[in-house]
Amino acid sequence: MGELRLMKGNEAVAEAAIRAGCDGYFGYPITPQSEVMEYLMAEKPYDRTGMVVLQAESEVASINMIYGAAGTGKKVITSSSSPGISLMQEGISYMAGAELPAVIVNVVRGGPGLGTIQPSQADYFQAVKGGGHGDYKLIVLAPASVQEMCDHVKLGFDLAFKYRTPVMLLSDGAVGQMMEKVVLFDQIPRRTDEEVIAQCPWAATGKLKNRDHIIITSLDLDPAGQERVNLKLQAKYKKIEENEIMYEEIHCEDAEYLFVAFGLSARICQKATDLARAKGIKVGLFRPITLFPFPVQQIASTIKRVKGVLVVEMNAGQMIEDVKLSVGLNVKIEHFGRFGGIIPSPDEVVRALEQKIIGG
Amino acid sequence: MGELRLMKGNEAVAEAAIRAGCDGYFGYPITPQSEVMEYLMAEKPYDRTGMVVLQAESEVASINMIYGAAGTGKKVITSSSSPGISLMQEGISYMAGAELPAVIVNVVRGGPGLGTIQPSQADYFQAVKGGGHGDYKLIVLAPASVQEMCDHVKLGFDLAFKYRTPVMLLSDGAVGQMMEKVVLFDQIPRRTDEEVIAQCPWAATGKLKNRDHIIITSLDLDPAGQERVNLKLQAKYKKIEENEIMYEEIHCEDAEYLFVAFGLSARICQKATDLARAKGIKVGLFRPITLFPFPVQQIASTIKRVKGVLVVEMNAGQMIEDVKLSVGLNVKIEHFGRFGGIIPSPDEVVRALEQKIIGG
Amino acid sequence: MEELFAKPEIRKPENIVYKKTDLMVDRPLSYCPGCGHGTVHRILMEVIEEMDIQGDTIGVSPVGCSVLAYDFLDIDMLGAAHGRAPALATAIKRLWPHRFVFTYQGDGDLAAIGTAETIHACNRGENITIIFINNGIYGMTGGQMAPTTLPGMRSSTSPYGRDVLTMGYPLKMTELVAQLPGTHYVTRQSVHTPGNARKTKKAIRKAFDIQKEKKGVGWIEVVSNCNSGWKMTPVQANKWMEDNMFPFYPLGDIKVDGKLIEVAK
Amino acid sequence: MEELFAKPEIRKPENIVYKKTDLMVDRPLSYCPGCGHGTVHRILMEVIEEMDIQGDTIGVSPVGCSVLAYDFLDIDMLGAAHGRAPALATAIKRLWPHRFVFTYQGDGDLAAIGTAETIHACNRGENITIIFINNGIYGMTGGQMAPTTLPGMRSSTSPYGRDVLTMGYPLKMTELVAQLPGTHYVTRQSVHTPGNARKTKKAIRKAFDIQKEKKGVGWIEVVSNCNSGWKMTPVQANKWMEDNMFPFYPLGDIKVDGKLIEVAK
Amino acid sequence: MAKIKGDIVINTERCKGCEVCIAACPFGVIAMSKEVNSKGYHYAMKVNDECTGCTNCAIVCPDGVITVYRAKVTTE
Amino acid sequence: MAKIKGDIVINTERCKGCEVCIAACPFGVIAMSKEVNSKGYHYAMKVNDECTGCTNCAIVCPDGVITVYRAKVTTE
Amino acid sequence: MTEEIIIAGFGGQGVLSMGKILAYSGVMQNKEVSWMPSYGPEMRGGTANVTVIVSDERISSPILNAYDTAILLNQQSMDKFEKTVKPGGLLIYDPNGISRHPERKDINIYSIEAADEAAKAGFSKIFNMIVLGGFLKLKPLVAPEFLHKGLEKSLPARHHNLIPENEKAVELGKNILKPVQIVN
Amino acid sequence: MTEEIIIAGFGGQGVLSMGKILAYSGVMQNKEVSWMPSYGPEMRGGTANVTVIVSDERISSPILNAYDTAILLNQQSMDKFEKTVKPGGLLIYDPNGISRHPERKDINIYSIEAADEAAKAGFSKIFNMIVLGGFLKLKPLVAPEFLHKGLEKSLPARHHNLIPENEKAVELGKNILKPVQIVN
Ligand SMILES: Cc1ncc(C[n+]2csc(CCOP(=O)(O)OP(=O)(O)O)c2C)c(N)n1
Ligand SMILES: Cc1ncc(C[n+]2csc(CCOP(=O)(O)OP(=O)(O)O)c2C)c(N)n1
Ligand code: SF4
Ligand code: SF4
Ligand code: SF4
Ligand code: SF4
Ligand code: SF4
Ligand code: SF4
Ligand SMILES: [Mg+2]
Ligand SMILES: [Mg+2]
Repeated sequence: MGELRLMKGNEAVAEAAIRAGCDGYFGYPITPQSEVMEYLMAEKPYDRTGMVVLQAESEVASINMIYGAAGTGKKVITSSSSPGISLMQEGISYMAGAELPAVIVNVVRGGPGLGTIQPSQADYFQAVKGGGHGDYKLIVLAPASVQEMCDHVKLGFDLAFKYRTPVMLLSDGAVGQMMEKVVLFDQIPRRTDEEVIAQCPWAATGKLKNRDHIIITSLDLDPAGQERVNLKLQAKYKKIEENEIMYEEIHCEDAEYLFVAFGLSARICQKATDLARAKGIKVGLFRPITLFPFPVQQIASTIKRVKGVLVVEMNAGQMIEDVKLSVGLNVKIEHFGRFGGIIPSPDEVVRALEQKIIGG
Repeated sequence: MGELRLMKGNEAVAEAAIRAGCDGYFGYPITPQSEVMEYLMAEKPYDRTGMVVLQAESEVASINMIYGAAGTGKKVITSSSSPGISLMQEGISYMAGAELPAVIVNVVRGGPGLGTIQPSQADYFQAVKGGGHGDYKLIVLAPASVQEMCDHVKLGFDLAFKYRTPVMLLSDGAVGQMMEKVVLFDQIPRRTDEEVIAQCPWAATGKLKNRDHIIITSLDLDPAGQERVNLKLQAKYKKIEENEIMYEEIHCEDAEYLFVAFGLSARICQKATDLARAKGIKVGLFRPITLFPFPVQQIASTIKRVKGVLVVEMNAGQMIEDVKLSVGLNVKIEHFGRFGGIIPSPDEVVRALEQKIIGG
Repeated sequence: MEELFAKPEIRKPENIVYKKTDLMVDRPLSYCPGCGHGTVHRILMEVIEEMDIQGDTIGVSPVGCSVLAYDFLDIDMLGAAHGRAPALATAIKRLWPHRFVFTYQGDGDLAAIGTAETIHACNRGENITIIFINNGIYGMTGGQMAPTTLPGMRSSTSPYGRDVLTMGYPLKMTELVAQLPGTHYVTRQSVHTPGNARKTKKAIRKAFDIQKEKKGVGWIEVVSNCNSGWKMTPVQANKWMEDNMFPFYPLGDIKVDGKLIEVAK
Repeated sequence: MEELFAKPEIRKPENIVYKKTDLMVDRPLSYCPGCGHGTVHRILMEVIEEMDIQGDTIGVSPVGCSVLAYDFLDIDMLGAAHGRAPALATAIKRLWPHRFVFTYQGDGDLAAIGTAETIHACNRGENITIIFINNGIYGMTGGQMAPTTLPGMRSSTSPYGRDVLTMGYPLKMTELVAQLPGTHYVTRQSVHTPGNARKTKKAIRKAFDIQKEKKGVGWIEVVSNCNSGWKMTPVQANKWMEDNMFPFYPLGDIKVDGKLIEVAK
Repeated sequence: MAKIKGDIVINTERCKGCEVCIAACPFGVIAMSKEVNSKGYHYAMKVNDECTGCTNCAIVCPDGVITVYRAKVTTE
Repeated sequence: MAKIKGDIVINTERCKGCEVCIAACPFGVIAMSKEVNSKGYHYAMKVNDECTGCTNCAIVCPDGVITVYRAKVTTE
Repeated sequence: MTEEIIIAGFGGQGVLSMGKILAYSGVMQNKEVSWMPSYGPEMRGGTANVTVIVSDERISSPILNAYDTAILLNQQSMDKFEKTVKPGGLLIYDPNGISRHPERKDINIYSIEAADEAAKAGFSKIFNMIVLGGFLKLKPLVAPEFLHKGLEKSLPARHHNLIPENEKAVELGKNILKPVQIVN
Repeated sequence: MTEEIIIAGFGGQGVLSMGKILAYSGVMQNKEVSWMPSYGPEMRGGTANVTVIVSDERISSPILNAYDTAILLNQQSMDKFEKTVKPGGLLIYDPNGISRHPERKDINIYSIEAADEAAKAGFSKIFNMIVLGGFLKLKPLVAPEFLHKGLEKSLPARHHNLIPENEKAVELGKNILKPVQIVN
């Protein structure tokens, strides 16, 4: 078993990046995720593994540094929080278009605008439907614990390189700021330049004698060519939907009612499940871990067995659309949300279940 | 009747802005919409009405100029195309949060990334679900003709000020570049500073003796306060959904099949409707004009009468989600899309209807 | 809390020679003890009071510790997105040419993320006042390195000191914008002593005055402390500032009446 | 197309003294006739050929007319988002310190939307080469005003000439970045005559050479024509450039070996 | 003989105890209290009669909590 | 007597007729054709024997379509 | 009445403005019109085309895949658009620079040697007006007085002195149009 | 075993690090823990609180609305969190600066004069350890050797010389804790 630590979620992201053999972090401070870069700077990852850490002049610069580095096959990561992630949307769209692998961490805070620094899940749409322009998808992971903050960084890199696509960790201020026990995976060695060149033949690493020069771009002025690019992307997304769905079911076997929630909300719903069951209400929890690909079939088959579904999110109702698109409108599906930085408490979630689903 | 002109869609936007009594345009060149600013600069609107036109250093600057001007109650507009609109997402989220009125025109081109400069509708999600962070909505108008490019600017300003919200015109490169006849509305006088002060008591125009100082912000560090802001926004969106839905139905009375399409796609589907009817296929066209608020009920009641629905979009399937969310999964709803700058032709739309809906 | 040295014979309304201006909203400032932001706020409001332009002024606050400036300054204000205050001010001034428009920005806001907006507003010669609080750090977010952080200086993202080879050099935005034809008055001041605070007030007054003349940007950098970020007491911080910041960011006018002041490099 | 003045006795492989370098991809350039972009491309590739670093070079092209540079230069390249090439180059160079990394950018790209990335890459002293094609206009998008457009100059967004009072002053980015400690070599050149083209080649060579020494940014501004945007023939455009651009953007070295060259203002 | 005399009033509840005023006073008029106010700060207080009403302390006080009085008083 | 003589070869299909080379040649060696190439451009061509192979034309040609030869030739 | 036209050729041949004149003239005659160009950098030295629709009714799609008339002015355009002419429709082309002549058997084909005529006149700018003349001979969509107005609208004021020249070119075009194949 | 604790007071009282020591010690003892702070600028001079959960099982919600124990160190915290103690649960508070003492009748209440003791010791930094001692007396979640390890982990190395002082403060806390109301 790996090393055991008590860490903040943000710190776990940073430590996991080092251990995943990440080549570079580029970011800009913003609450509630500044600990990612602070931890890295304190850890001197350049001495530990050769990893480069640079504080950029803005989130726009950060994401374009990530774009540049990823285009050369390097394993790179950035993190920010909601307003900063909005500034990255052009760059993210470029990366999707140029098919570049990278991990982007959004430690979501309450919006819109400058909002508040408290936790929120209101960036679901932005992450899942594409906040940038054009038809693209990110793989979106929703860590619900410090352990997952760590593990999803590694998983994120694996998926990013497997599919040549940016991967987003959609976390929130609470998961970023809280400390939990985490079992760290062992250091994965950083690839040498030669390994990068060998493993990423698509990357712009300097022209090799035996191949054409490589061009990393998201431009194809010819619409027929651009349509081909898009068809290729769509085919890739289909493959991801077929292969990479992750979810968790808790107490679903005998459930008459169902919570659907991701990330921090799922943790709260888990407690609410306990509280409700203590009251005799048979409720289960379905937690999508991948938000894209969304567990469409899985959620549908579980929902088929229950009388009603409460989707709990720290937003005004976003993932609920994907739940409904999975199962149609003939099931009772309601939303319970708190927002703007407010975290719902387990007992109010139970109350909402009683009022909106069981009683309603 | 107003003045008759033959104009490009982009020029119509510019001329309509002047005539709507707009106070300022702030923008940055990008194909296929640069004619908006070029037309304005050539027209010397400062001499015509006192309207200020400024070429900003970037789209980030443009949207923040719009934010500043709108915060003082002025009537302002910006325009860009997909990558530029992505750069504006932080600013747009701020404007939604601070409840500022303005018109933002997206003359969409093929994405993702730098993509191509040809027309596309792939920014539907970004416009309708919120490309920026946080729970907010824009009013989204989808002009399908040069006449509507003109009219929606005026309508956009009216709605923006009625609800204190940014309004987006989701157009595309074809509607922006094509010339059609347009009947221009008469010049609406620009408001004097005194009128602005009187009509926009919420705006930061300089502190009046008889009122508190005004603060334009999207920040509330207290999450309870931020939640109140959000609840207020959600209530506003509900009102908009109740009052502002616009759509058009063509040949729907006796239709057995239905096209659902917006903007340019709707024009193409209209031709496809003619072609299909010439072949004896009874098909109608439902065209949402407001994408938010989406005509949920209206589309549901029309779809109830048909055997199958083809949603035609110049993207990989975006509005189709809102169509499905309106009517559920028990109706046959398929998508036909071309993308990356390719415009579907009327006859391939008919073929798709035959294959995916009638035959399928 | 009985007062031992009160002088009731002097303590009469007619003898008041200094009193916090009424243009400061009567609420406690959100700043740390000893933070220069508060001093600059008050001085700024004194200028606006003296010019009698409370109703004619529109201010733009940044994202940074002074994000809440609008809560304290009793004038109409807008909170900008991080770094974009000069863009807001540009549009506002152009649409309200008879208003006095200023931005109030930190060094992270103005010299990092807002570099382009700052340079271009200055280059266009917008008729606005820019007040730039340089405390060499990101105060608000917990003391990260700013573009202005001194070489070797510690911060939460340069915990072993700023290494100029990997983290870059401190950026002298004030000297840069002074090069641009669009700036008319450019100065660097501080507020940690009475004399300096009085000079800063004159500088702000001058910058507001030139708005009437439409000659371009008036720019006041205030080198200030961030005792929380620097992890010092306020008094230590002011001393450290004199010893370390001023040699690198020398105080004084840099451009007056559109002309660069000749100084040794 | 029979040739009248062919000299078969001279026209032999061993007598070739100039030939387009093989490092240019063999396809027609997408530029307008007479556009300086093509000349700079070729010169750049000659330098890379001479240094024998084709396999060790990673280039970053911008959004602008030279967006397709990667189609013509036979080296590995990345197309940046508009204005962000220096950010890409920063990350690439830091992760591949032994590669030669350059950006190739237009004036709209580098001096408008990319201002912050440009200033900060220069300020950090990234060990990269920046090639900056200043044609005083946005060529790609159809001739809009650029930050570098001259006072009074017409463009599609300044159809009555650039009015500095409302549209701002032309921005001398090269002089600005020369002020920053992170730049080591800063020069302004042109390629419209053989002599100038040869000087530009030397300058590019020098900028690449200093990458080996890790001393900071090497910066070559090339004042160039945009005959389409300026609505002139190429020959007229070159003349106009000499008469109008050069007085405002004087050619020559501005900073050498990290030291500013003394010149009259 | 007429002499310029000054006095200051400190809003001790708003004082944050930063001590900046102390350094600014040419006559050592100000020192810190032992007690704390309701926010937990030791606050500034007048500790002698030497105030001339020069306003130095007030102009540097970041929280603007000092009011200064000055008058000619006839002594002797 | 040995004299330096030059020659140029122009890839006329790739020439865009910009005339920049004409201005660069010290010996008036180049002029424009009456005909157009398949792209519709009049192209550069050699119109006399004065070429010294100085490479001026080639180095300024934006499209890099000129190849230059130079040799010592013995005359008389 | 609805007439759906594609005009295609090299950039610089005046393809877009030919379409514009048709469109303006249509507006003058109180018809519905749409003018949809190809745009962007691919026009720089490359090809250019424009779809013009003139109709008595509201125009549905401004983008079409079948046309009543195709006016094709270089080989690339011929290759791309010959097949898009509706059966029984019209194709007009300038044989100058055409290596593969049209092969359709089910459409009316006319040729017009406009490039030669324009070169003869020493004024290449009237090339497109000659072609337009040829088209108007067959489809008199635009009455002469509206053509004049259309020219006024579409030419910048400083070129209004050239209007008579342009009108003459239209007349010339009408005269030099040659039938190649008539199917109806 | 699951213990759900809220610790709340002024910023600067060491609330967060008290929680951290608990959490670290829990980890040492192989328990599941979560430590969820309030964060951000509202902590600057304002209030601070942290939720600590120590459990034998996987922890569900790190954010709670009812606690086994509330440790409340100023009036604002008392006002906010007194009501969140589970019936039969525990409330510990420092009466210094408290104007309204706890009023619940269904919970166990203890007071601890930690501020006074810390002032007496002339070392305000041990305030939080005194409070921690009081808590540990009632709920010995942490064995002494693990407390030591927890201190080692949570204090930066340069402060390790202060560990003995801290441990003494914990002992002091155990001694000065006073019952106010015992319900079970
Ligand atoms: C887009 C964006 N990025 C980052 C932040 C986080 N942020 C808030 S304030 C700040 C820096 C403040 O530093 P400075 O401008 O120097 O002001 P100070 O607090 O020192 O007065 C940052 C990075 C943000 N709010 N928005
Ligand atoms: C975010 C964004 N904004 C705007 C554009 C449109 N755009 C493309 S190139 C360009 C300007 C190019 O001008 P310059 O950099 O001077 O290069 P040139 O074409 O003159 O060589 C612009 C504004 C874009 N592609 N992306
Ligand atoms: S953190 Fe620094 S800048 Fe912010 S209020 Fe405190 S001392 Fe002032
Ligand atoms: S538009 Fe200007 S810069 Fe672009 S290729 Fe043509 S001449 Fe060159
Ligand atoms: S007014 Fe002057 S003399 Fe009086 S206390 Fe203040 S600083 Fe000292
Ligand atoms: S300067 Fe002001 S806040 Fe600071 S100690 Fe003195 S009176 Fe108090
Ligand atoms: S090589 Fe020199 S002499 Fe020969 S044609 Fe070229 S420029 Fe003229
Ligand atoms: S410079 Fe080159 S492209 Fe231009 S005319 Fe001469 S040979 Fe042709
Ligand atoms: Mg700062
Ligand atoms: Mg340019």
